[in-house]
Amino acid sequence: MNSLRIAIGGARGVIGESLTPDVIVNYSHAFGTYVEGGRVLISRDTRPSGQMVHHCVLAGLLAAGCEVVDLGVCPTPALQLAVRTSDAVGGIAITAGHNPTEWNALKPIRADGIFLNSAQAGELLDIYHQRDFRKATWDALKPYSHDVVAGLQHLDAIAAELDTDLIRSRNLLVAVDCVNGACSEYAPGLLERIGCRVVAMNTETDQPFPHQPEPAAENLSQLRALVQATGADAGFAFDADGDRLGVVCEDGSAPGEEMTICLATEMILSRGDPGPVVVNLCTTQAVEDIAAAHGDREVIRTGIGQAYVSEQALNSRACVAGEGSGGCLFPRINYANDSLATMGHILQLVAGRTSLREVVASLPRYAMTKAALPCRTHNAFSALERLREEGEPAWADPAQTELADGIKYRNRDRWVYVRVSATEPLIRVIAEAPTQGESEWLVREFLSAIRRLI
Amino acid sequence: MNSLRIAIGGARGVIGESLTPDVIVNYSHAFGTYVEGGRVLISRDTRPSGQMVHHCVLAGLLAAGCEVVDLGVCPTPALQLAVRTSDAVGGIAITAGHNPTEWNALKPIRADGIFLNSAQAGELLDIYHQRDFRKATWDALKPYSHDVVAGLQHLDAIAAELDTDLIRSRNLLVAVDCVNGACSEYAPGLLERIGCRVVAMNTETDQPFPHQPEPAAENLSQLRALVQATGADAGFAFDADGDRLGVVCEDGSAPGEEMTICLATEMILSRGDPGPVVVNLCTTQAVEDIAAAHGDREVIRTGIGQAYVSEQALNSRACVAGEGSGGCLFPRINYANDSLATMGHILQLVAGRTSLREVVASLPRYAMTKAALPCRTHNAFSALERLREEGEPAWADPAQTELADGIKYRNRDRWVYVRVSATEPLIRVIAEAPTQGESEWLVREFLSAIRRLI
Amino acid sequence: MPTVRTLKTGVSGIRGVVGESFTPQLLVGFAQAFGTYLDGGTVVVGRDTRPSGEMARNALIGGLLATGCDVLDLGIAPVPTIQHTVRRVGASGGIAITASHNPQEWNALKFIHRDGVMLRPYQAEELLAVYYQANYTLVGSGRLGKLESDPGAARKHLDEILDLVGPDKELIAKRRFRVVVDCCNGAAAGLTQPFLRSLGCEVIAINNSRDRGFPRPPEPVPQHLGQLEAAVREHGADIGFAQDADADRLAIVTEAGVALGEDFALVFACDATDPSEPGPFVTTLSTSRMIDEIGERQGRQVLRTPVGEINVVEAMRRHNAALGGEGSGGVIWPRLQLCRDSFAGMALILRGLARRGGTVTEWKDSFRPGAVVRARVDCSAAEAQSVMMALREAYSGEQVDLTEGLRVVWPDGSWLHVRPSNTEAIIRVVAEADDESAAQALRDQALEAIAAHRGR
Amino acid sequence: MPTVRTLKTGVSGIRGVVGESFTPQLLVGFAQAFGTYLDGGTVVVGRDTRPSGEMARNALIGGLLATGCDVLDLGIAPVPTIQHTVRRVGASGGIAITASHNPQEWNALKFIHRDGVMLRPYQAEELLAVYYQANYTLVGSGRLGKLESDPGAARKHLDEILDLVGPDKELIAKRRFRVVVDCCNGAAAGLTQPFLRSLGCEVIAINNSRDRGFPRPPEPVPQHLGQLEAAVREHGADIGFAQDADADRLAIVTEAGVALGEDFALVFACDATDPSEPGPFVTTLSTSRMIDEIGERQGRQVLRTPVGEINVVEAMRRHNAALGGEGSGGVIWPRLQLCRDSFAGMALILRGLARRGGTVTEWKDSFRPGAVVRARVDCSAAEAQSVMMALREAYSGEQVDLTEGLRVVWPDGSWLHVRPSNTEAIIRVVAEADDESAAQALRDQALEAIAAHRGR
Repeated sequence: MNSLRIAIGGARGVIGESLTPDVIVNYSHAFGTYVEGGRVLISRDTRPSGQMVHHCVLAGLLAAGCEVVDLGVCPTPALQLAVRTSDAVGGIAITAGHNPTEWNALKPIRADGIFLNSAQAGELLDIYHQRDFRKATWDALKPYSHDVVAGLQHLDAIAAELDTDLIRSRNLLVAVDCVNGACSEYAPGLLERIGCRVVAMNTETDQPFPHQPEPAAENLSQLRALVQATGADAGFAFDADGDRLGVVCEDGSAPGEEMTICLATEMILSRGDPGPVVVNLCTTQAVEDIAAAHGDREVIRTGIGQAYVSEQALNSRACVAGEGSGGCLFPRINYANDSLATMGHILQLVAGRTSLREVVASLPRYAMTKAALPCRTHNAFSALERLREEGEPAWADPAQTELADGIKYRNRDRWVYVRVSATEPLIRVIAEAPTQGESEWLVREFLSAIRRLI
Repeated sequence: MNSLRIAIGGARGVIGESLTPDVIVNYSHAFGTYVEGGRVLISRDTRPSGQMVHHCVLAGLLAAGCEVVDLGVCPTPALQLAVRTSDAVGGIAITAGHNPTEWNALKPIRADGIFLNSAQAGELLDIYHQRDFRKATWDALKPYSHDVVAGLQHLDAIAAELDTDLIRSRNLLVAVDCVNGACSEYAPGLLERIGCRVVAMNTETDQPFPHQPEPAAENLSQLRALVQATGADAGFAFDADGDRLGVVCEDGSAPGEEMTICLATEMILSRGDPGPVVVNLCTTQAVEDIAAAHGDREVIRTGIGQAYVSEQALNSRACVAGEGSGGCLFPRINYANDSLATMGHILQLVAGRTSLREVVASLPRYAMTKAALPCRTHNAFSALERLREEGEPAWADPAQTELADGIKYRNRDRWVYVRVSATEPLIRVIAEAPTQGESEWLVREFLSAIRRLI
Repeated sequence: MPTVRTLKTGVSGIRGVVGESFTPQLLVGFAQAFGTYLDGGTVVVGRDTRPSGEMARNALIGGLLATGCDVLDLGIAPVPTIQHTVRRVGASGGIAITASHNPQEWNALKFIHRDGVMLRPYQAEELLAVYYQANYTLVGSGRLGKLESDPGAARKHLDEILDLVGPDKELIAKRRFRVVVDCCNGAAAGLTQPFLRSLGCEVIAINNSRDRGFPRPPEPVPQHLGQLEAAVREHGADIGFAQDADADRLAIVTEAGVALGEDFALVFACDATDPSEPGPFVTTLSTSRMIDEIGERQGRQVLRTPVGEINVVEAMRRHNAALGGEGSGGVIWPRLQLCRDSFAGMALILRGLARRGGTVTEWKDSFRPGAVVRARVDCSAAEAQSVMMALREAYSGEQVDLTEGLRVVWPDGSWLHVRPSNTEAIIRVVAEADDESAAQALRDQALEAIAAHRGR
Repeated sequence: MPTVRTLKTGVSGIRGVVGESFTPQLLVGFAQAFGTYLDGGTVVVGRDTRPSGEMARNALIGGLLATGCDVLDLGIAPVPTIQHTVRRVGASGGIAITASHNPQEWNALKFIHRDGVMLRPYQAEELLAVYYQANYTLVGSGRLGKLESDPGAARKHLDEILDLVGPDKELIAKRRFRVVVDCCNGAAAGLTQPFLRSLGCEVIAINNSRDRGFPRPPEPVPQHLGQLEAAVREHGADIGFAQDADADRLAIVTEAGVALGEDFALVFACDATDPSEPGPFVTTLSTSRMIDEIGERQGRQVLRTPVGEINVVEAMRRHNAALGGEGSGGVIWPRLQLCRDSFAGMALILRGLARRGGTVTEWKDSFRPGAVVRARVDCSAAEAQSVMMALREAYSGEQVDLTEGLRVVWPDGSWLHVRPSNTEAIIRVVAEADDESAAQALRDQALEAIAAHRGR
């Protein structure tokens, strides 16, 4: 049972081991209870357990008296958009995102298309643990139907926000690696719609993931080879459910996940959209540099978790938002991390400049180092509290210290961030500095401080 | 979780592993729901987990609106007698009987003091699995109290049925091994009350079991040594909760568990009590020989499980009943396997004869062989069905074949019995014949037949 | 208030009230238990038209796939189709989601063995043991079962019936029967009309929708068939057929628009049995003596078993029966399959009617006159034991059969059967005699004996 | 209907309705989570006099023992006694089973850290994470926790208060105060009377039983204290004290039989603070300005925190406060312990009364005249945000404090505090001014501003 993670972000586990039919039925029955019946949209990514999970979710939702609309295999941001723009009371995305194929998860979505925040998730979990479920009588059961156009409507919404004439004028050749995931049909579809030529790999949704479905640099070798082989102007890698995006330049180089939000920010600020930029606490500080270069635009930092970024973007009327892991959201389209929208915006940016590599080269870059220390969850928070009590290190500017979610110390061109993983028994330490040596030193220092305190 | 056994006989598991506080609370809450509130008596044996389990049971019963009376550490037959003779609607015995110390279990008892039969246990298990529990509101919660005399009342009831003058006249010296279990106080107490001298070992209820708490021959070495060292007239070994009894003769010999029911039967039939003898399907056929010797008295065979024996004893107004494992019940006292009552009756038998060894020698004895074959429960029943379809072996008398619970073939002086274990993934094969070689041959034959059919 | 008491788990399947005890937790649990029990292979799943069927279907599919079983989903399908499909595709087993003749708020699961027969009691015990233990086999994501559907399953089932009727199809078609069928908006909706047309009948179908809910209580007993009676008269039909929600049971309305007693579906089917099909008839202790009349006429033995489809089926298998079934409208034609099948029943009865000529009323009147009456008495299982003991004493002077409860047969051929129900806390009383009042007298005498014993 | 919505789990503990959401499953889950979180050691458990306490106590003991924690069971005990015992015995933590001032049908758990203080929010988050994950540490049967009881725990707690009062006991005893105490049949029943006798008082105790149920709503606000007012008049007492169900809160009735406003327990306790005890006063933004008056007189700083015991406690610790507490009757005397303690409050107030002489009414009249009024407005958390934004604009011309919600102070010393509740979907409004009508005017102005914003 140790692989089961029942927490704020949903219920996640390994199929055949911890994410059992019982857990899935109970969790979705709890969600149906939480939304008090009403219409719920569901979708799934392409992993082989999707169908099994899907049927268990249906059973739980229907039993609670929900009307269920099934979007089938479709990107999570398309589901979130459909929930947001319909009268649905919520949604469940069946996807373990970038996790390996043996995992799956249920991610609960509220009526405005955003993931549940921690207070809402707490209510849902209370219902789940109390097992006090809404049970519709036979004559109150609702039907179940399919929606096969939500994915296309999502593409429409993206295309409507882009300058397709500009993009089309460049006749760009774009390589995509869809990892046989939920974007396999939609990524080529969007590219054609906005006037790009496409070379696509790994678009068989009934085949296994050809590599880990996380668009991190180390998983991009196939795409990099494809870009080089085809002479593509850009390459994009998707994760299994379409929230994160990885980027490859025309020379086959992969600038890393943190570059995705930098490119998105550069695009939106260049266009002059009003409102602040919202990123989480561990996203690269290059975002602040880009915002400064565009006339001291405001950057708001939030806690870790898509729900926090989305909610902050909504409340502060942000122009763009995202995370260093490759997920970006564009409030004019959606309040979800959206790899398809991100690809579209990056292509528009490239279309207005010389080339992707040149845009990347024009943006500031820092060295980031990440580490994780195993620590039982129930000790981890206390360790952080003791770390807080020790106060700022000498190099940090106390005025920039952030203690709301984890601990972040910062000064000018460097920062370190320590937090408890929400899903695994780990304390994570992340640092960024001008050089690799400096960021590694920061991580080492904090790892040893924490080891003392555990 | 594999050590959890939720089945007809109750909920049994290893502490720290499968018999968790959640399981215990749910099971007892289900029982409180099953009896629809009302007064419930509980007791426990001496294993170290008893207290933890006890509190969880209390929580579940109280939440269901039951009034709970706690008998504390006390023999299970004393609990059963108290339930039977009071207005309680049921009871829960917290004991894993003869299982090792790391196990514990909840054994549900119905209003007449007998364990639930399979239909009743099925209803209880449905409630447990559905988790649809009775929840008393704050003003409907009932109090919780203690009953410290139930164990003594049980001794009174036993003593009242015995010819204590006869026993006292022999001034017997009796050795007992209470395995630090629930009879530690009561076995010496009963012996004093009926006029025996006592030498007792392992009577510290706060100490661990000094050996496996099953009164089988292989666990009696301490007692045998004590009998020989003290020159006792008889030795008796108890299990943890006082339902089974092992016997040691004055020469230190242990005639085995099957002898206990033979001695009890000999005693009751000698006294001339009316009614049949009830034993289960795998108890020694010596019982039939003894019944025949007392004027062709009737012997009724039941399925395996104390509930079946008890219920049949009740319905057929038996004079004595029991199982080959050392548990005997005396309907004039109680419908529970009762080691203390058994000891009393055996001592009365000895008092009226020369010595225990001589009585044992006068009774018929057969050679029994037991074996178990690992087999997943859900395949085991089907294997038995195929075995049934193969029909009787040549040596068996078709008129004596029993197919109701398992398969039993018999003829004259030998039988073989095959059944699926109710609690473990095993098929059990038991045979009895005049010689060890013959009974072993029977077991071997059937083991190989089953292996073919699995 | 705990609602679990509306849950009935037992050897004949599980049954509960939707919104109370028929929960997705229960269903997904039993699906995993069944998948664990079968240890892989394909499981055929179908349901009747109850609204809760969709929820149950999803729970079962999810649970079965998780254990590594493949699922062949028939959607809405008659129970005999599901049973037929299990054998046809060589499945490991099947699950029918139907509470049969129970009201809408109930639903139930019936588990089918790989031989197409409902689980025998010992198999059901195995399944319950796995469920209670709740330690299921769950496979990794690479070995999960696959889901397929089979929209043609009912067609293949009905085609096999047509094949078995064979050349007699012509005989039936020649009569150009006009038939009204009441599908109760159940699983047979949309299937019975084309099936009977294939037999050359002119068919008027009422209550022939899958999504309108039951128009009448689904049990096809005479008092529920007023609409069908009227339609038969209105259309001047030769016969009316009524099916229940899952299409295993069948009832008959005469050309005069009169619903016949429950026993007649089986009686007619027996009477229509081809002499070329050897073997005895098998039915229950509670079924009409007309079966004996037919047996005598055809020179066949009649075997009687305790009530319950599985008991009839097992005896039919053991004795290679020609035909069998229950008086409640369940016709079992072993050349097709060993289960109650209203479609097989219709085919046999139409064949019989074609062969003998005349009307249904004339056919009915060809039997010795008689009447069957029934009653039920609330009584706990424990008390029922002592009631039955007392009754055995009360009737000890008569010719009694103690196979199940007590059956008494008098020299004039009238009989009485008293038995405790296996599933409810009631005692059932059935009596048959030459006329209604004589049958009522036998029944009332038994009821008085019961009341007298309980009054003490 | 799902009843789980009566369950409140959050950083201030868990609370639910008995028979609905306050289930043994919930309790045994949190007990295991707390035991897992603490990772061994002793846990002190006590409860108030609610009937559901016994069920909860057993669930907690069972769950804690299973995780290997030893349990020190205090049975029925005041919350401050439980907190005191945690520190005294060096326990890893404690759990108080009490819904404090909530009605009988509610009950709740309050989790206590090893330092005797309720879990801070980040600690409560840790505990919730363990509970939600439900992957508890369970030990084998040889390592299960041990259960002990400590019937003398309250005595040791109260003795320490008497020790701290020290020589002033003589001073108090000289006055031979006649005191009526209303224990609300709560956890203080049977304890307050001997405690006050040790201080030389003549004590009349009412509602002094542990098993009769609450005779009045347990919140000690003036409208609930009619019985105590009458008893004070009847017995000609010098003062009346009212406690709540778990004895953390205190209210006062004057010798004239008049219940004073909720703030007076803290006001008197501050006024009675010994000059030898250094440090500021700490209280909430919603507490009376009389604290500032005393601070000025004694030359002490007054620090104000957001509402909530834990906020006050944390500020007291950080600033080494002399005394602190909440206007709702919670007096925290840090020389004893950092928690609300009605016994400490009584001791301090009696010492103050003894030192200054005169009557309680005279003491009360020694403060600048004023009145506090309160109101609550139903409002969802989301809407509350925009309401607060609008109010900030509405009062932008005044001297405002935005620490929690909005606090406005006018030059004449009158003030207004508006804040969204942390636990309920309401906005709370408190105002204080020189007289009742002036305070009501401030309050009503705020209510109108809220209504005007929402009306748009």
